[in-house]
Amino acid sequence: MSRIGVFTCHCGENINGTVDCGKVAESARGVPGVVHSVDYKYMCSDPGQSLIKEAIREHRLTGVVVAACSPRMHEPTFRNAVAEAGLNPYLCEMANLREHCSWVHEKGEATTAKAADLVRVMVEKVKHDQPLQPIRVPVTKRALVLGGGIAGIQAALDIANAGHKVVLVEKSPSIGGHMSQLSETFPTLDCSQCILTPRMVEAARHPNITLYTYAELEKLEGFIGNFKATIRRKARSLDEKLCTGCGLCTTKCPNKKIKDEFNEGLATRGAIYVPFPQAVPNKPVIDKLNCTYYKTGKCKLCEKVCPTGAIRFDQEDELVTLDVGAIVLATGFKLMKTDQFPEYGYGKYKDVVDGMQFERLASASGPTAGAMKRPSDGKAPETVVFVACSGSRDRSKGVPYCSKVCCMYTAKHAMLYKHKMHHGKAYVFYMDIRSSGKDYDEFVRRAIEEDDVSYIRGRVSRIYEEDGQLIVQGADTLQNGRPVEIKADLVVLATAVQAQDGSEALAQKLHVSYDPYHFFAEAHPKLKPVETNTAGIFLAGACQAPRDIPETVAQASGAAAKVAGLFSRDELTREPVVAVVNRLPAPTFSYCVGCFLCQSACPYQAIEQEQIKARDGSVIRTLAKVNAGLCQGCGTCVATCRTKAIDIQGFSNEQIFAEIMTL
Amino acid sequence: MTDTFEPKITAFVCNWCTYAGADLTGTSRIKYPSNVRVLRLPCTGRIDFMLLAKAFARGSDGIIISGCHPNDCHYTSGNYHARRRWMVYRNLMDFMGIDTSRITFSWVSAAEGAKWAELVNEVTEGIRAMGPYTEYQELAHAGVE
Amino acid sequence: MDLIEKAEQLLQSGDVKAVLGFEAGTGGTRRPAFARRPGQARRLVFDDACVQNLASYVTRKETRRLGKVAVAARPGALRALLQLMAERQIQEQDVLPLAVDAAGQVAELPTAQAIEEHLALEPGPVSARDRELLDRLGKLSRAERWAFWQGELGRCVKCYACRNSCPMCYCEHCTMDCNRPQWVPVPSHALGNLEYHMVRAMHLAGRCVQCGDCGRACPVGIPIHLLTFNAEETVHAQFGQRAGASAKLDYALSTFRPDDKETFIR
Amino acid sequence: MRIGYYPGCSLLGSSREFDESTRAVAEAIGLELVTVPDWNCCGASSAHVLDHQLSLALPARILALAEAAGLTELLAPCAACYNRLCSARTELEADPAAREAISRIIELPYQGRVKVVNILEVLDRCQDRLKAKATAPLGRKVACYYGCLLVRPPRVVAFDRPEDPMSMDRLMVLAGAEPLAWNHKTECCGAAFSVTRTDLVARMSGRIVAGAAKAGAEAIVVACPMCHSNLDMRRPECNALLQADHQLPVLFITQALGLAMGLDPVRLGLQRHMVPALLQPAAAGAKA
Repeated sequence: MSRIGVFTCHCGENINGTVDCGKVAESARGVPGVVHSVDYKYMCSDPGQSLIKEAIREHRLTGVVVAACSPRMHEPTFRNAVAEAGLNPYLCEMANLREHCSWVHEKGEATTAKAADLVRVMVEKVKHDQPLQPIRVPVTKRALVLGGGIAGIQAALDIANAGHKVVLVEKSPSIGGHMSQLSETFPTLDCSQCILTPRMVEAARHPNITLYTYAELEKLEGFIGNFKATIRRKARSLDEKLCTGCGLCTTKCPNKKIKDEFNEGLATRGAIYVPFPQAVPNKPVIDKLNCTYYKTGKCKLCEKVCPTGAIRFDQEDELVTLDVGAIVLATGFKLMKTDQFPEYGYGKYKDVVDGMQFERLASASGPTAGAMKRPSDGKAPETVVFVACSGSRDRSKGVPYCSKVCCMYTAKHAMLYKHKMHHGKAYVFYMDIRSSGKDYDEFVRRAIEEDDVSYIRGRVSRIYEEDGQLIVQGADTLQNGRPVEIKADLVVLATAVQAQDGSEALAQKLHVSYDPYHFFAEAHPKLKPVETNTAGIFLAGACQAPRDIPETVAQASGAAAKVAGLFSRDELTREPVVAVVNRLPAPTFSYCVGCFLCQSACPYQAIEQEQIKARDGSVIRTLAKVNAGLCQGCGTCVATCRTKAIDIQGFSNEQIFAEIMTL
Repeated sequence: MTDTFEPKITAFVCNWCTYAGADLTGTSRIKYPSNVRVLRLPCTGRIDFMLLAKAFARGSDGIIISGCHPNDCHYTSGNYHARRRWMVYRNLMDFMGIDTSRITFSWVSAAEGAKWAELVNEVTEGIRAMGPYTEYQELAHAGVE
Repeated sequence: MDLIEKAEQLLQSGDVKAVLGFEAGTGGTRRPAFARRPGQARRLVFDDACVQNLASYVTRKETRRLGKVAVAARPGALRALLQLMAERQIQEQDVLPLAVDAAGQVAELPTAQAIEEHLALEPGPVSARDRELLDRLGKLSRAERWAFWQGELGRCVKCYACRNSCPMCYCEHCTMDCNRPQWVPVPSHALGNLEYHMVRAMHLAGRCVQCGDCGRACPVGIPIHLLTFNAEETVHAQFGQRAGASAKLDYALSTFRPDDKETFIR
Repeated sequence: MRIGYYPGCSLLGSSREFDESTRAVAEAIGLELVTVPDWNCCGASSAHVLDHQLSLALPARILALAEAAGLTELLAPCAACYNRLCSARTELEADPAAREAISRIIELPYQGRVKVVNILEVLDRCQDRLKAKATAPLGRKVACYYGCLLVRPPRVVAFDRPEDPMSMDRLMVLAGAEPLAWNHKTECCGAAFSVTRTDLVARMSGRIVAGAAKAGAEAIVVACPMCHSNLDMRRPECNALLQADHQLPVLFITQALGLAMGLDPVRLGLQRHMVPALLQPAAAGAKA
């Protein structure tokens, strides 16, 4: 016979304002099985909680219903309290009198009546609650970091320094990511590579870090603490052990006209190449699509010149399978290309470049060795127009969100330009200046006041070429939309930051959700910014949303801290809200008939087969079995099971049935 | 008569989207009729069609089923399975003469507090106009003493 | 070779432990019969009066104990056998389906593939008469359909003949037998009957091979097969598959397409 | 082929040659134009700035009449008419209440069944017939000028690429002309300011004329009466402002095609222009 205690919370006036809590407590006393029912001002307060604890001991309660706010708010609070009083926490349920009743209905009889109903429903549920034990799963203390940009590097280093093994996977031939392409960084204007390359080297040298460059995630199975990741190591066509990185091959490659990704197509490279001088690892890779040998079967010049005979044309992709306990997603972003802008010439004007291309033009390691030369004819641009919000905050043709970094890097670009060409003229078209960050606004002011960059508040409506110049037409909205026309030598579009190509596919591979723009979604916008909705997978950097370097690094360290926290235990406990296939004594064994139609219903491949064997080892029955580690407790299998052999703890058939029957 | 009739409405909602959405309705203090009783389940995929039959048998005049929008399921695909189930279920129930217009299916995300209020308003109004689901309730009482 | 000769041969050679077919029942009816020795094969008959879906016997313990069984199967039974394979209740080597053509000649269908190919030649499962019935009911108003089914189900006595005759109702523990919770009230009153037939139809949606045996088995002549037919037709219309078409069929209600088209969810 | 025809006021007045050439070309390619009976003003540039309901009612009546006449498509050669008809149609499509209200006002049932099309759309469809008839290739470099009303706003007109339309260029290729890539395809010509702020128009249209000339165009081809008057009628003002003497003629797309089909220049109304238009194909050597 159940002995239920009901505790009705006033939540100050939040509930009691529209619901007569006294009446609710009173009516609860009338419900069969309820032996104790009180109301109190703040149940979640210490005195409130001790009220519950005392009652549990005093009345030997077998179940507790707290009628207060949403269980999504305080269920953990009260379950802990109950546990402290020695009752199984899963024998405590909450009736949502606040969010679902007092806050949404007018004061009155009906509302109080509903509150009483909600309590009765929960009392019936509690009667059918089973004491549950949290699920314990072992933790593999090795992390997988996807993406070798600053986010991935930072996360990897922090985890490694916390004493755990890390595998850092980067899809391109070198780590470093976008940051390695930047010239200088706001708001301090320190050289990007100067601060990044030491980190890259540290990551490569770190005893706890295994580096897989030119590699991608092929497949992921398993669950938090127990993932099994398959990594595809793409063939470099090179024996990395033999290669000394002398670079002779790269100089000898006859094929020189290939657009250089690192320089954003503003320079060319050979078919065998090292992405950039400071690349880590500093080993070349053969670009099979463009290599003469792979295309025609002839050449092999690199093989001939290689002093150590490291070239391997027959090398094949290698699949590596790893057990990892946690994953950090740091796959970064991509920049919208200039060909997305018909009104700016569909990318057909050489001297209309995007922000990243300008970084290369301004970079000492870039195609112009840092000298200001425009792509079309190498002329030094006397007038440069910078267009912020190119594609960002543009519902009609671009993306609705703010790309966040453009305001700052545009100011930086204008500054860099002015520093290199003092007499030159720099204009910035902007919508608003978003420079919230330490020393950020000061930075922008400096561009405007000290480096005399002309800021024009308005959009650029059209850009076209005339007599080797770019005619930029726009409006100055601070002068009643007065039309502005500028003859520029170079135009820099601060194009929108977008999710990396293939993000959607990757998200589906990992079972993490993503927003309409394919940025990965955090588990909670405020309170779980680095977690995903898949336990054990964390986010760092611009793969979640546009981010600048400081934020990215901070978030990467945050993700690393989460991983370290996870790894601080040998096993972790999970909510026991999971599905279970019933087991019964022979000869029945289970209601399960082994049709396994539930298997395809499970989003987590958690339903396995178990063979019931006779003494002689012969198989009597093959039954479904739920892997509690994989099961996330959605209960889809429960609804598909005809024999009701599968049930889900915490939302069992009996519980839900009982709830309905009290309606 | 019907204007004094207060329908009994049962809502089966998933914990991650619609239940959270309904919480948001509360925190935003948006008002809606008190006729609805919300039953919380982990996912729309968990909603066994028998639960609906039971709700009607217990005298619900209307039913709301709501969960995460396609693509947003916390469990990635529970709502897709649910959707298929309801596609077949609705046709079958209609074929058996059950008044499927009394069952409202909806996607309400955790961010759509206002939509939840709207939904409850519309359904309550609709059912109030339809009147009690007498034919089914009589059935439920027939032979059950 | 006709059925009797084939049966004798199979039993002689020991390829099968029994041949499941029909024998003459009372008053020109036909009833299922197991021939376990060559001598018994002579009892077997196969004509248009042999309508029952013998696949429902294949999953019975008693049959399983016999070992491999040959089954004189009509298309309905063949579809059922394929569906049973899809649901892992039997395996190819457990049964040897025998298809009997108009001339009485027998063909062995030793593999799932053979069955699938044979069925491909058969007409669609729903008879013109049933199709007409479904359409007629479909045209009625909702209230009329309610009245119709109330009238029909009012006669149901919950004898479960429909369940027992169904080759896909092989579960040892049926929802009907479930009492914690008691999903469906036991007595055959209006609600109990309605809920029973709801459950039956929903549980067979995407699994019903549309043999119609449930309807034939009903002692009070309720056309209950129309319920599962309706569910199956929806599945076919919406998801483009029919139960019993293949031994590797995915269950329509535990798979999905992100672009499944529905019109009623707000 | 049969299609509804709404000339609108311009085509009866300042731009008669657009009407004439449209009819001539239509006839030549066997396209029957059914004029909407009892048509009224579309509201053009004034109605929508004065009275929103009026700006819906006027086009709605035209469309309702076309509907009543059993037409499914309505050709409005004038870009302004085209734009107004489309806007009204789009708005009424989205708002059943407004639809009823308007139906009451115009005392005609409006169902919104008639699709509105512009001249380029229609001609684009008749490419094969045009190709067959275009026997006298123009052999001229032309600048196709679309203006703003034909392609914008995209969600309303949903025609061609708003920033860089190509349909007219395609047609000119058919006509044996060489459409140039130039920069002012969709710049504003100054439109209705033609009368009130001629100075502005001179500046804006002047830029377009100059741009076309610079690109090496021998003629500008348009599909909008407003654009035409500004580029043609206002040429003296433009030239004065530019301190140049741009004489390149401005042809309606239908005139250009008519010429390419060897139709009589007078039937095409070429003599009506302010800036003398080339009266016969380059083949004949003559030049304006």
